[in-house]
Amino acid sequence: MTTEKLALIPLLPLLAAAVTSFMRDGKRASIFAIAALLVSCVLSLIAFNEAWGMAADDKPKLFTIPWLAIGGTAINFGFVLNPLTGAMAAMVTFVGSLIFIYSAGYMSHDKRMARFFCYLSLFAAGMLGVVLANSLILFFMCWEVVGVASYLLISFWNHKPEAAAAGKKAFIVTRVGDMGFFIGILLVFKVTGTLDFYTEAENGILQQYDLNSQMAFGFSAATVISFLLFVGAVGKSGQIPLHVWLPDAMEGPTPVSALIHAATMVAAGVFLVARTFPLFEAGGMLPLVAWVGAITALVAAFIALGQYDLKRILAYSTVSQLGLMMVGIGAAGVSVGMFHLLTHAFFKALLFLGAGSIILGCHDEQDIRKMGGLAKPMPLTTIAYLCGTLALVAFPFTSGFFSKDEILAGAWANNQPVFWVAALASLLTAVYMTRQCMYVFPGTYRGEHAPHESPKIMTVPLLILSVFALGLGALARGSILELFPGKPVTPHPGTVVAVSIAVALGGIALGFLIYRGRAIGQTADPLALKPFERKFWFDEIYEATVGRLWTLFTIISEQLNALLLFIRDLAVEVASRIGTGFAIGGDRKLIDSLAFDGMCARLRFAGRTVTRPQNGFLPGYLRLIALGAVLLTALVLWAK
Amino acid sequence: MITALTLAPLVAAILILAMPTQRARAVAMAGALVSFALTAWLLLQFDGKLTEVKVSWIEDLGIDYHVGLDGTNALVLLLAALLAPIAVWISWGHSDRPKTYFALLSLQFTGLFGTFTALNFFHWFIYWELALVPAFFLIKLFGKSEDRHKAAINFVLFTVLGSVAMLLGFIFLYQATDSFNFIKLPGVIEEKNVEVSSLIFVAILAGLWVKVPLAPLHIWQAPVYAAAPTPVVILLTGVMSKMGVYGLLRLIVPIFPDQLSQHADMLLGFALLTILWGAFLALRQTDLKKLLAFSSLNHVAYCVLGIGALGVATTGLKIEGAHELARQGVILQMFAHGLSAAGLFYLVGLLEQRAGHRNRDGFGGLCSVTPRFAAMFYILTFCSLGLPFLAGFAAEFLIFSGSFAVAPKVTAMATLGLLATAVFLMTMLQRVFTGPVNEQHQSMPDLTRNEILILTPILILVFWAGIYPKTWLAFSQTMP
Amino acid sequence: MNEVTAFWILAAISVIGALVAVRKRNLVHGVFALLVFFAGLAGLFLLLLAEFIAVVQILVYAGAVGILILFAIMLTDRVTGKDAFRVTSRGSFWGAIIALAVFLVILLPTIREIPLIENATPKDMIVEQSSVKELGTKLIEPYIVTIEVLALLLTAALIGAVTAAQGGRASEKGENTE
Amino acid sequence: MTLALHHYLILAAVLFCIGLLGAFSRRNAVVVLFSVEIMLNAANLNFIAFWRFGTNPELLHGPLFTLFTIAVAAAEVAVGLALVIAVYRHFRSVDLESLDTLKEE
Repeated sequence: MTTEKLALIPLLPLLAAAVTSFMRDGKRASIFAIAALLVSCVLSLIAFNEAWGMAADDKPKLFTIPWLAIGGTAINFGFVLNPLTGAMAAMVTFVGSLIFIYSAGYMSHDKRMARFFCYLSLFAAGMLGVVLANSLILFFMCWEVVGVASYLLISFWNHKPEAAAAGKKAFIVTRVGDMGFFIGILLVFKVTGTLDFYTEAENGILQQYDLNSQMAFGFSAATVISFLLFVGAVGKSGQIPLHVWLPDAMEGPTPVSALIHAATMVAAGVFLVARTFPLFEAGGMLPLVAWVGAITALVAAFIALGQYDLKRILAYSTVSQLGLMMVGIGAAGVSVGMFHLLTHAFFKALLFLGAGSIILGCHDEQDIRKMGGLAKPMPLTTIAYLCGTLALVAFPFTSGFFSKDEILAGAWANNQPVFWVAALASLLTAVYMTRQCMYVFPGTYRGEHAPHESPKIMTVPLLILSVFALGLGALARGSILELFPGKPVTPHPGTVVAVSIAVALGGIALGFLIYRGRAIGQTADPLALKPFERKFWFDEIYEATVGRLWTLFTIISEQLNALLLFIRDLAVEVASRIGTGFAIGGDRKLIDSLAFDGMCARLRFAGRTVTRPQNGFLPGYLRLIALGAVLLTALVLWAK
Repeated sequence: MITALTLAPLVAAILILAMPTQRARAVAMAGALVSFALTAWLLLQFDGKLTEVKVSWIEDLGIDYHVGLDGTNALVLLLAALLAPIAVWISWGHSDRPKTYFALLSLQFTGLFGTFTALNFFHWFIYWELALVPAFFLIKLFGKSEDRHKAAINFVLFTVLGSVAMLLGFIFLYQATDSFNFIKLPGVIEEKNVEVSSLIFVAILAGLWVKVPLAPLHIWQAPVYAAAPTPVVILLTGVMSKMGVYGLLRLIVPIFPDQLSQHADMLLGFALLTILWGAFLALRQTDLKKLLAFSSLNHVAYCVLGIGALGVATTGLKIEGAHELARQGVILQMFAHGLSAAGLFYLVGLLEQRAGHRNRDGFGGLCSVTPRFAAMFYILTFCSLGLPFLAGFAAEFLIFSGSFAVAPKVTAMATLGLLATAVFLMTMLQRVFTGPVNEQHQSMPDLTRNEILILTPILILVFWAGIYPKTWLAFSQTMP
Repeated sequence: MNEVTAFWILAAISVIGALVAVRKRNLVHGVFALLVFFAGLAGLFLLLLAEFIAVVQILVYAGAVGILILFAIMLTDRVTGKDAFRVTSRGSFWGAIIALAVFLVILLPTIREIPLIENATPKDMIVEQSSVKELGTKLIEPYIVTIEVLALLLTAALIGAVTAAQGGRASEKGENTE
Repeated sequence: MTLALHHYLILAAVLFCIGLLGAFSRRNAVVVLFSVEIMLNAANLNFIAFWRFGTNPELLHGPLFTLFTIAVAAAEVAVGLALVIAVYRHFRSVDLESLDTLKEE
């Protein structure tokens, strides 16, 4: 496969987005969008296959498109194919295709379905652009497109004020991170003079090794750059403290949550760290990455314990898992983090789609307290959901188990405190997932309308994903760990394996023990403690600090503006006072009444006098002529 | 050719006064189209070199009639020539004193074209003021709101005060150099080793400062934008606010390089102040036109940021030609902002026309009532907040990359402006287009075919300049 | 009878003639007084040894102009002017004052110059030099163009006069026929 | 007593002012016309007197100018009277006080 064809992978969905934006018929639009994504999926798989053949340190395949050339500086677009991008593209298109198909069923009753697929395709194009970009600027541009598409999709049901607010919040919070990213790009550009990741001449960003010798803001350039890029990653991947948008983003249609807020976009932040790993390594930012990830994992897991909204639990779970990926990259290297990213994409997409199926089956009910006993009416969904749950809680020999195991092993080897935090987060994961399942599946139905199973177009993707959720880890483990940069720890210490299995099983057991035999939904939930339920008051804290500060700024600027207006009015007032002074003292008194008005009156009088002779009376004219002559002569005589 | 395109609207204005009333708009349109066609023709042949026409005029004073087209003005001229017919088109149904209206509009086109093409201060200044006078009358006579008189007076007072300062500055400069020629002045100053006083620089800067406008002389802007009729706002924000930036590029940068580098910090500081101030002002503003006016303030200030960066030395940088990046970014930003702001003001004008008000919080849910309108509005808003693949991003990226290379701290703080822009524009979208549908506007009509046609060229250019800005940057390159 | 006596007599005739011509209510009487004034003036010219001018004065003024004016009076107004309530125009008092002022203004320099011009004596060789022949030669030699122009002017004036006098009639006819 | 120039000049001034008085104070256009003639004649008298008492009598300037004046005066009288007649036809009057259409009402 030539690298030029690589460009087709993101361009096909883009084309679909462009075409579907003019379509009205939802069904046709969906078919078009799905077809486009399937083709690019096939292309991605071919590319992936090719990339699989490369060794980890092979030169990547490049395809560069000059975008701008100004003053001797070239700013290029470009695509790159190496194992990392290949695998990521394959995952995005594959999961994406399944979710597209699922959405065709999920959204079939929405009259704006065509628009939905337009946005989805736009998102896919942007995401694939992010994945394949060989230039930081293209990466960022696509990253922003992804952000817009996410915004549009979250607020897709924009008649709901919550959805609109959530979309705005997502956009703005990620934009905070993006600003860091943007400054990072500017700094990279300043320091290296290029924006390409790799170039044929081997002077791309990731191929320069003297970044540490450069200084910026008093630190080494690599440190500052990687920190700024990490800010972008934190925003996009919902790491603390910028995670607040992700749970709210669940206001969007469920396929959106699955595609964007579980499998792909939120992983883009992790992917960014993975792509620019050499910078992080050079800048010594990996411990920070690991710690941020670990804290995120723990805090989000705690919050997930206290939630009742089916999708919100999954959302916090996603935040938590993203934190674990960061731990993986920060503590154990790219391969480990990416491995978890890939497996997580499958099982979290599965969970979300399952949740979507449940929500649809329960007539748009999202509160787990009003569910229950769904195992019987929705068998396929239940099976798929349980598969996803097992993978998420890292039940031994599911895909989640393998990837999480690697993370824990890496953390154990490099950063033991992080290891214990991550382990605790894993335990909590098992607990909240068990809690959720206990609420949803056994027992009796607590809702009003009888639940029903979803149509095949939705369940088939679920089952396909289930297979991957269970099996992918075992299948891909060896090759992924080998191909991606960064060597995992082998063999795993016994402690790690023991802890890993213990937290998974122990968590499940704990959850089972707590919730078994309880009148679920009627009595208070023992784990939904106030801080968890209220999400550790993050939103409130932001409102009280950043929000206040922001309002303060606006008020200050408004007041300053008012002050300026006041100064202007004052100046005008003073000027007019001075003017009035002059007008009264000088103008009216001196000039008007004495000179101007007086003169005018006199002139008018004289005019009247003078016009009196102009009466058509000819002798009068003659007399005046004579008078004039007399005066002239008198003048002449006098002058002599 | 350049003269013809400048004077075509003037001829149209005279013809309008001579012809029957019902022909007025057609004549105005013809004038604008002729200018546009000539501009397009000129630009097609444009090769980056200075194309000039120079005729001796008042020889004793060294004043020539000197017009020209080069990398600095090609794109703004195109912008003006593009928005002129659009402005006429938008006012096609104008029925209040059409003769006066269209004549003034045409007169203003001449002022704008003249300002962008003149290369001799003498007649440049005439055009500069000519652009102002019709705007004043258009606002005063045809504005909608109550405070249009006050706004118009404010507008004129501020800009005239600035112009007077600039005029004085140029007269002093002339005394030192005996030249009014923009192209030759830098050479003359160097050759004669003229000690240009900072006062001259500040005086000329002041005139441009008001026009841009930069804080704290921006207070005339929002009331004027709010009061002026839509086509006039489009010209004001699309083209007239670019006159100041263009002036900076044409006068300050080449003629006063030393002073610029001396005062670059000051300029950067004020640009930053304006960016943040404008953004934060827009946050609490509920009058949509004023909101967009503050957003304009913020966007045009990015241009000034880039210009300030031109004053900082670039020694020892890895980016080759950081100045060039900033300079071309500034020009592209003028183009991009001209397009997006014109489009947005047009849409807000339509909204006001349909709803009878323009209070941000008085709408809601328009997405489902008027989907096409919403789509257009969203795209232009996205362009305005600098989303990639739309014109705004390409320009802002160039400016930021150029200015970050030389002034990283200020630029980094300026990105806060980008963030604030996102916040207020998103809030605007949220309040106007999403949420439950406001009962009053349940049956608001969507865009008509004609309105879509007006917006189409703007949208195409917004995308074109965002995806493939090379085409447009070719016009802003300077060849020796 | 010496010159001085003749001068005073002629001066008195002229002044009285002029005054009567100007002040007389009856226009015909006025015209006759005017003729007297012209004659007196001719006498003065004679006294100044300008015989030819005196003759022309009699011929043109007393003869032609006087008759012309008589005709004009006949053609226009009542000869006696009795219908007019008053013959003087409005503000004739001011007219008289201004006339007096003009008189003083003219008189003033004359009186001032009197010591200078008192001794200017007329030269006697003037008699032969003011002969008609001499006059004719002087008239033709340097002023031939002026003569021609004057002739043209006279012709034009004649035609103009005829046209003006007739044009009125034509328009009157036009009015009548309508 | 001998006759000097100033006698003639004063006489001419008196005559001129009589003419002026007539022109200023009479209502009848014809009278105004012959007042003008009186003034012209007064001027002629001056010409002749200056010639007679002047320095270069051989140049005959005085009589020549007088001749011209007489000729022009004759033409003027002719035209003037024609105008008087025309005015009379139009206004049915030669009263100058009623001929005030020049006045702007």
